[in-house]
Amino acid sequence: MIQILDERTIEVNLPNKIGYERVAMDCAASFAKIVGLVSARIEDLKTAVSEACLNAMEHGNRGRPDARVIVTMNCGDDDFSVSVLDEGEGIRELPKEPDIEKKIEKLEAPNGLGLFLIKQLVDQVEFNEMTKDGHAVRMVIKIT
Amino acid sequence: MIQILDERTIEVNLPNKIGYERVAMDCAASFAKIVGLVSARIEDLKTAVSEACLNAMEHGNRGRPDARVIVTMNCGDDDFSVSVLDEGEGIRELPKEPDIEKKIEKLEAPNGLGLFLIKQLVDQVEFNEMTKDGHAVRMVIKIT
Amino acid sequence: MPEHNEIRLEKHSTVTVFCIEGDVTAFSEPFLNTAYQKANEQGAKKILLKFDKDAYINSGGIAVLIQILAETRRNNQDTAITGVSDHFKKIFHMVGITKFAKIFNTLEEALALMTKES
Amino acid sequence: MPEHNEIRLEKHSTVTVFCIEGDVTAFSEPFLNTAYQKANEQGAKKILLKFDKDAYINSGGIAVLIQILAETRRNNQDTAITGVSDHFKKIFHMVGITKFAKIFNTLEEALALMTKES
Ligand SMILES: Nc1ncnc2c1ncn2[C@@H]1O[C@H](COP(=O)(O)OP(=O)(O)O)[C@@H](O)[C@H]1O
Ligand SMILES: Nc1ncnc2c1ncn2[C@@H]1O[C@H](COP(=O)(O)OP(=O)(O)O)[C@@H](O)[C@H]1O
Repeated sequence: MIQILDERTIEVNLPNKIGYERVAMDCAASFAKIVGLVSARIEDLKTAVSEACLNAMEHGNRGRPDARVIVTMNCGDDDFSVSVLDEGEGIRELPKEPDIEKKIEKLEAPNGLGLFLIKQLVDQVEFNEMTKDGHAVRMVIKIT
Repeated sequence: MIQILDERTIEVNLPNKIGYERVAMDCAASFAKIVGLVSARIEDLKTAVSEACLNAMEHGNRGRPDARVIVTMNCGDDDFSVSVLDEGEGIRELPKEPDIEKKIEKLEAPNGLGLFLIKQLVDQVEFNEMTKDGHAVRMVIKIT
Repeated sequence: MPEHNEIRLEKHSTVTVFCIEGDVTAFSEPFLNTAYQKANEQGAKKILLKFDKDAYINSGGIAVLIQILAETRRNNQDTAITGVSDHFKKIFHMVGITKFAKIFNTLEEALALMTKES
Repeated sequence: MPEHNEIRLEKHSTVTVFCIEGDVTAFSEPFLNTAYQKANEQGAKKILLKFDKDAYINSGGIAVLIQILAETRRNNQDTAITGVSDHFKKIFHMVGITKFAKIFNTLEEALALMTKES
């Protein structure tokens, strides 16, 4: 992945601090609104961006306060895409789907919902894009 | 100005496109809300950031579609600051205060309100910070 | 797309209300001018500009407003504003807009007072 | 600061309403747990979780909710949810939360139905 900041690309560079994912989320929402995404899809995008940033902070950057999360948003003719870059090695193993019954029975940890939500909410997602700068998750929402 | 992206700094890199100033504005608002700025000051900040970005796009970058506007936001202990960087040479001459009576009488152009609003809305502003990357306007809002 | 305004003209007794939907920026110029022209054709004497409470208004939009206010002043049309947040009330005051257009908190208040005045 | 919840407990006949103000994230855990403890001390049998319509809820917050739902299930407490946007209704459905807590559109609707049930 080469970072080309073209006329349709906005980049947000965040500190690795839980809570700051909201800034990337609001930024994505603002951009998506300008380019005309409908509000239900903007909500999907917001949750997906927020979850990807949280994972980048917690897992990719392992909570290191000096690490960064770089969120690159691009609006194409047919789709709106967001890449979330962290300084880690990627997702070792994609976890299985969460099972709410097991969670309620305490047979499974209550967390582990982030990747599931991302997969449900966006039209396309690629995990484990490895670049010279680290690991990226790329999410795409179709503009219809 | 050296770009140090520390734990309290968020950077947004925008295309030079009128309308996209909203993304920087919403981003600043989101960050300011997290760090606890009161809502009236967040509104001040939004207008100031939006006006500074518009000027960067129109005057600093002279509307060049391949230019960028870089907005760097930092939250210190006592103040929230935003720098808006463009690729231009700075503000040649600070214009005089707008005169609404003259504007209504059409003795003065209706525009020319941006710098005035910025000066009114933030606690401190520095125009014409020249760096190797271009020209920056730096605005500060005190956190009280 | 945000660079677009829907402006509906509503007649409330002697007052022509401009219901302005969307952000107010330099892009609003043709929309506001067209609406103003239409109001003039209808012989508007009193004009109330009603904004979206959560609209984004920037200096470009304020410049367009000032141009409208310059015209309403020339044409002796009583002009007022409603539907703006506290922040934009403050800004309209800073710029001096309030010298030429009174700001009302609500549409009802504005109509009550404007229809009373001769 | 957003990493903070104000949770007020309100008793409406047989229903204990958790009025949860603020975002629901991993940081909400101690606030929700304290509120749940208090409700238990008051002998709550029916619990209605009322959220801010425009709250930000993330996976960490949903995990906290699931933990509360696990407890209310163990303690045989009838549990429901209100005050969530369409987006979070969809998400609660995706995750399966709705299998353990019915979502009501309004507080009134929730109370009407919950107080009726024995
Ligand atoms: N950016 C990332 N870098 C490395 N590992 C990741 C990343 N995102 C997710 N993971 C891995 O995938 C797992 C599942 O993530 P997720 O579904 O978001 O749930 P949770 O974050 O609650 O564990 C994480 O526990 C982690 O092991
Ligand atoms: N970033 C900038 N770079 C160069 N010149 C600028 C910049 N910002 C403002 N100016 C100059 O200052 C003038 C006043 O700006 P402003 O008060 O925002 O009004 P307007 O943009 O309507 O002209 C501009 O016309 C321009 O000449």
